[in-house]
Amino acid sequence: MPDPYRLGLIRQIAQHAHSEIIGMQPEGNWISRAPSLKRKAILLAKVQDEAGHGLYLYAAAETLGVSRSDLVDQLLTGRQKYSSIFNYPTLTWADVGTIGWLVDGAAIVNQVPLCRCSYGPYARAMIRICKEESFHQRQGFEILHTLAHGTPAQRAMAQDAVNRWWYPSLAMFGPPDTASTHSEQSMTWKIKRFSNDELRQRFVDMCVQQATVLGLSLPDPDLRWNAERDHYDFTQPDFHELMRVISGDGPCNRQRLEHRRRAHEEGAWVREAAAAYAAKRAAREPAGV
Amino acid sequence: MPDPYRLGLIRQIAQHAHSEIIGMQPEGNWISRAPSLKRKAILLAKVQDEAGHGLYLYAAAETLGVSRSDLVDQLLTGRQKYSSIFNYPTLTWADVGTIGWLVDGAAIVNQVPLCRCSYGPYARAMIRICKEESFHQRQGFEILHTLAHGTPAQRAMAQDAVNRWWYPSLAMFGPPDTASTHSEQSMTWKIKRFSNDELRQRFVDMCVQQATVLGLSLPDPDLRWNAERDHYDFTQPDFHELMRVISGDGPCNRQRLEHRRRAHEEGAWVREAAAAYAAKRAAREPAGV
Amino acid sequence: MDYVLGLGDDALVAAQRLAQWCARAPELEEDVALANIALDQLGAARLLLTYAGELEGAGRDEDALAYLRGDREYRNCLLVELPEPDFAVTMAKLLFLSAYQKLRYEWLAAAGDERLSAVADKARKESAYHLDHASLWTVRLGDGTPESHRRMQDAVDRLWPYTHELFEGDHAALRPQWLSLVTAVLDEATLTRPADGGWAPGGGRQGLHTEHLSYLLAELQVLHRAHPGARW
Amino acid sequence: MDYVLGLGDDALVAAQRLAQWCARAPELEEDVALANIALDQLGAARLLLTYAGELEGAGRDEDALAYLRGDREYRNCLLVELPEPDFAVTMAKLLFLSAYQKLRYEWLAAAGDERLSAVADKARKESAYHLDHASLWTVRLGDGTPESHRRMQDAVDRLWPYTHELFEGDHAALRPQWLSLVTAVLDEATLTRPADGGWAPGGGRQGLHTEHLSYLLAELQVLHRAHPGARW
Repeated sequence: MPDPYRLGLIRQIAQHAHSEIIGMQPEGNWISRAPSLKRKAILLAKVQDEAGHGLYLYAAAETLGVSRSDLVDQLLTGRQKYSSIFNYPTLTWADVGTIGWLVDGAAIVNQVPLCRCSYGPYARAMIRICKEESFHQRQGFEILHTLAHGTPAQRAMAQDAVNRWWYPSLAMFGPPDTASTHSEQSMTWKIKRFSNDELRQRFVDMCVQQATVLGLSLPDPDLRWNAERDHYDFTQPDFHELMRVISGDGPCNRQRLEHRRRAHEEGAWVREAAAAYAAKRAAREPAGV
Repeated sequence: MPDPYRLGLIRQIAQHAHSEIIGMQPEGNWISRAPSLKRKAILLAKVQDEAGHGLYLYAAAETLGVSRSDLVDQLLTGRQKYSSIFNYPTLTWADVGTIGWLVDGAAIVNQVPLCRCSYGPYARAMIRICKEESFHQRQGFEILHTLAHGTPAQRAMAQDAVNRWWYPSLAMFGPPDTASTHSEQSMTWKIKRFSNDELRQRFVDMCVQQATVLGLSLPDPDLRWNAERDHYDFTQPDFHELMRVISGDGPCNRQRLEHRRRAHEEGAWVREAAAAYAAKRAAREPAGV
Repeated sequence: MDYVLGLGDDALVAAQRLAQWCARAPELEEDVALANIALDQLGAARLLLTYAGELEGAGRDEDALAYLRGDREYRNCLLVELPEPDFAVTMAKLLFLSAYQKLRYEWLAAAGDERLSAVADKARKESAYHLDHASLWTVRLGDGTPESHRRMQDAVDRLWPYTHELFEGDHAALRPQWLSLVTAVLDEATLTRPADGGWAPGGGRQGLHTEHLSYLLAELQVLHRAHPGARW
Repeated sequence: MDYVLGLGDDALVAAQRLAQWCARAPELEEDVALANIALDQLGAARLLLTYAGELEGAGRDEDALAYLRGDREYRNCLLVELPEPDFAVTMAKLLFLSAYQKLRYEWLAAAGDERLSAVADKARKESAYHLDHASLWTVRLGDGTPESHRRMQDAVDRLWPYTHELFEGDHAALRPQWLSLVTAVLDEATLTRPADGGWAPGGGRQGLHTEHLSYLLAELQVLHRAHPGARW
């Protein structure tokens, strides 16, 4: 395996794993306040799935010769990134539904092609993850649907959340093709199979129809069907904002990393105890038994 | 001043000071949740007054040749006590009103005679404190009166709180005269002027009339006017419970002391910084200026 | 009804506290494990509260019971509502609680009420797993480093008084079995079992809680209560 | 109205955070002082919210505005809602806030609106006292021990980005004065003033807050909301 290919893969898989881990925070923010016990259980299970995805993906990266603790270290020191979408705050319960619908929706559009990517362990992890994510996306849609058909306050909450998350979701497909640095190489290696703009268009086309079912509008006055292109025309997200968020200046970058660092530091004594206990056990048992 | 008299006074003043400090917690528990901004302001001012009372009383004790830090140390290590009443939890907003009415009411009955006690600095502190406490008592009464005349849920909340605080308030006057260890000596020294049972009776007589105004009942089926004694007959509190709480096994003893210890420990770096800064200042300034 | 409510509230409050570890556990595997246990507790809570509502017959469903009662109406034991300042406290709570729940559910699974015994039959298997998990960590922490030993012993000492409430009244007969489950784990963990006979706080089953519960419920209920009558 | 609401919400949220120190300050004198400052902030908040309600003309009084708006309707700056993990953060927040409030209130006291200028005239004197108090502690901590210096610098660095929001739009002209007030204190405290030009979070005035505010409001509002329409 050529080194640049291996390193490109590690970078991509690690970034994906980190995104799952950091992504636990914005949704986790609503577990304690979920408005019904059923929704609480569904949300808790979803956030648990994200931790599980993180685990598979770190394991997939390890098959390429890096250790999980190195990758975690790269996350905590800011040397590796995670998806910028998680640097926005979840302000209301409707954000949980919207993340499910739009953010998981965008993730699926991004990730489905990866299920056929050239590196087996990553492709297999992605198959499992995509299955679960489409389940999460349906749940998010259902939350929003309930809100959109609920009281006026619930409906307003849903529309507000969609307004806030729409452009950040579009930005999840990355910079426009004309400006993407890694894309071309990744496509040659087949760890990426479609361009950012192709995937973004696919996502927009999908969302417009679903928004109609929800009875919610998308906050883009220029969104309209273009029969010639056989696609919806739409306003591009603010890529300067995207760059600002990627470079560390989104609303929650500091909060998310600090939260993760604190959890890591506060857990150090527990991990040390587990290691010390394991070492004692190993020393007590006769070798080879 | 004879040493036993001095030590008795220090014990009594310190215990009173500690009670003010620990007493900030049960009421402080409701500042963040007070149901109107006006009530929030009144409650915050009340708890602030308690801190102020603590300060005067520590200062009065210092005139007898002990240091505040020694007294605080005796509180934190459990060698000196505080009023056991603060080892009960404040479960609802009505508890705030009830503490004002019954607990502050009992404190006033206990303390008014001390305004004429034989040691000047203590008597003067008590005059000021009693004035503020009777203000607090009126505010507590007013909270309860509003609740008792409010919605059914508010009324139930008020009655529930009175039911829970009545006997602990009666216990504030200490063990019955037949069993009190310090009382006789203290009365001889005139740092105490009436017996526990005399004060308890005075309190009961006062409360029965006020409860009628509130429209709330006192949880004692045997409470009735005794024309012969010219007093109300009433059921004594459970003095075994009182002894258990005094000895450390009330519902909140551990919580209250731990809270105080934690505040003290977490503030250590701040106090050290203030001392270090003062020392630097002193060193920088020419002597005698 | 109070009996079923007590069990259901134990599970609900325990789930709420356990879920607070989500995205802040000491390691990723533990995020998964604690979420799993919280989900089990939440699942049991939902079945029990639903059944309690049916027994009451006043039309209250699981959400009406979870979201629209104040702390004075909750019937959980004090143990589950205590704050969890560190992982050792969480594990000591889970050890004590799951050993108790296992015994209670085993007993109920064999008892007369058909509806309860179906819930209990599922829940006792989950409790056994929770007990295994808590035991594993109690041993690791107790017999790990000096710091972890100190923290674990401190957690056990702090929480021990609250275990008496679990065996109030009818359930006193279960305590010897509970002691033998728990003592075996503490022994293996090189921890000292606290002496009995001291402080034994209670009141939770009568709705007399610590000052902590109303804060926990404020957070749990805030959104539901802000939208009276809404569906979610 | 949003303008008055912003000032009022700043004061209310600041009061709520400051009151959390009650019974846990580093020394007894500081319990008294912080309660005093919280009371001043609360007093100003009440006057401002009452006036905002009158300007709106929809019959909302101070309590309707304080207790029945969600975080998306609050107009406070982000600075005041940030958690206060230690006393240094509290003092840095108070330093930045009180210097800003002093300038805002001075300006308003001299401006056209008679009603606002009466409130501002009282509040500016209080702000001057708050600023003195925060300055004193900033200097003590900055020039105290190595630990207190580290904590104070860390607090200043952390909070600095949030100070840009205070001078959005119309108020940009006040920043130079604010910088000179604050810089003098930081200098005396041997602290380094962070560079401008970096991250400048905002949105509070438009109701786009941090994730912290909804928790703070949940606690502030829980009792009031649990009893709709009740009088207290």
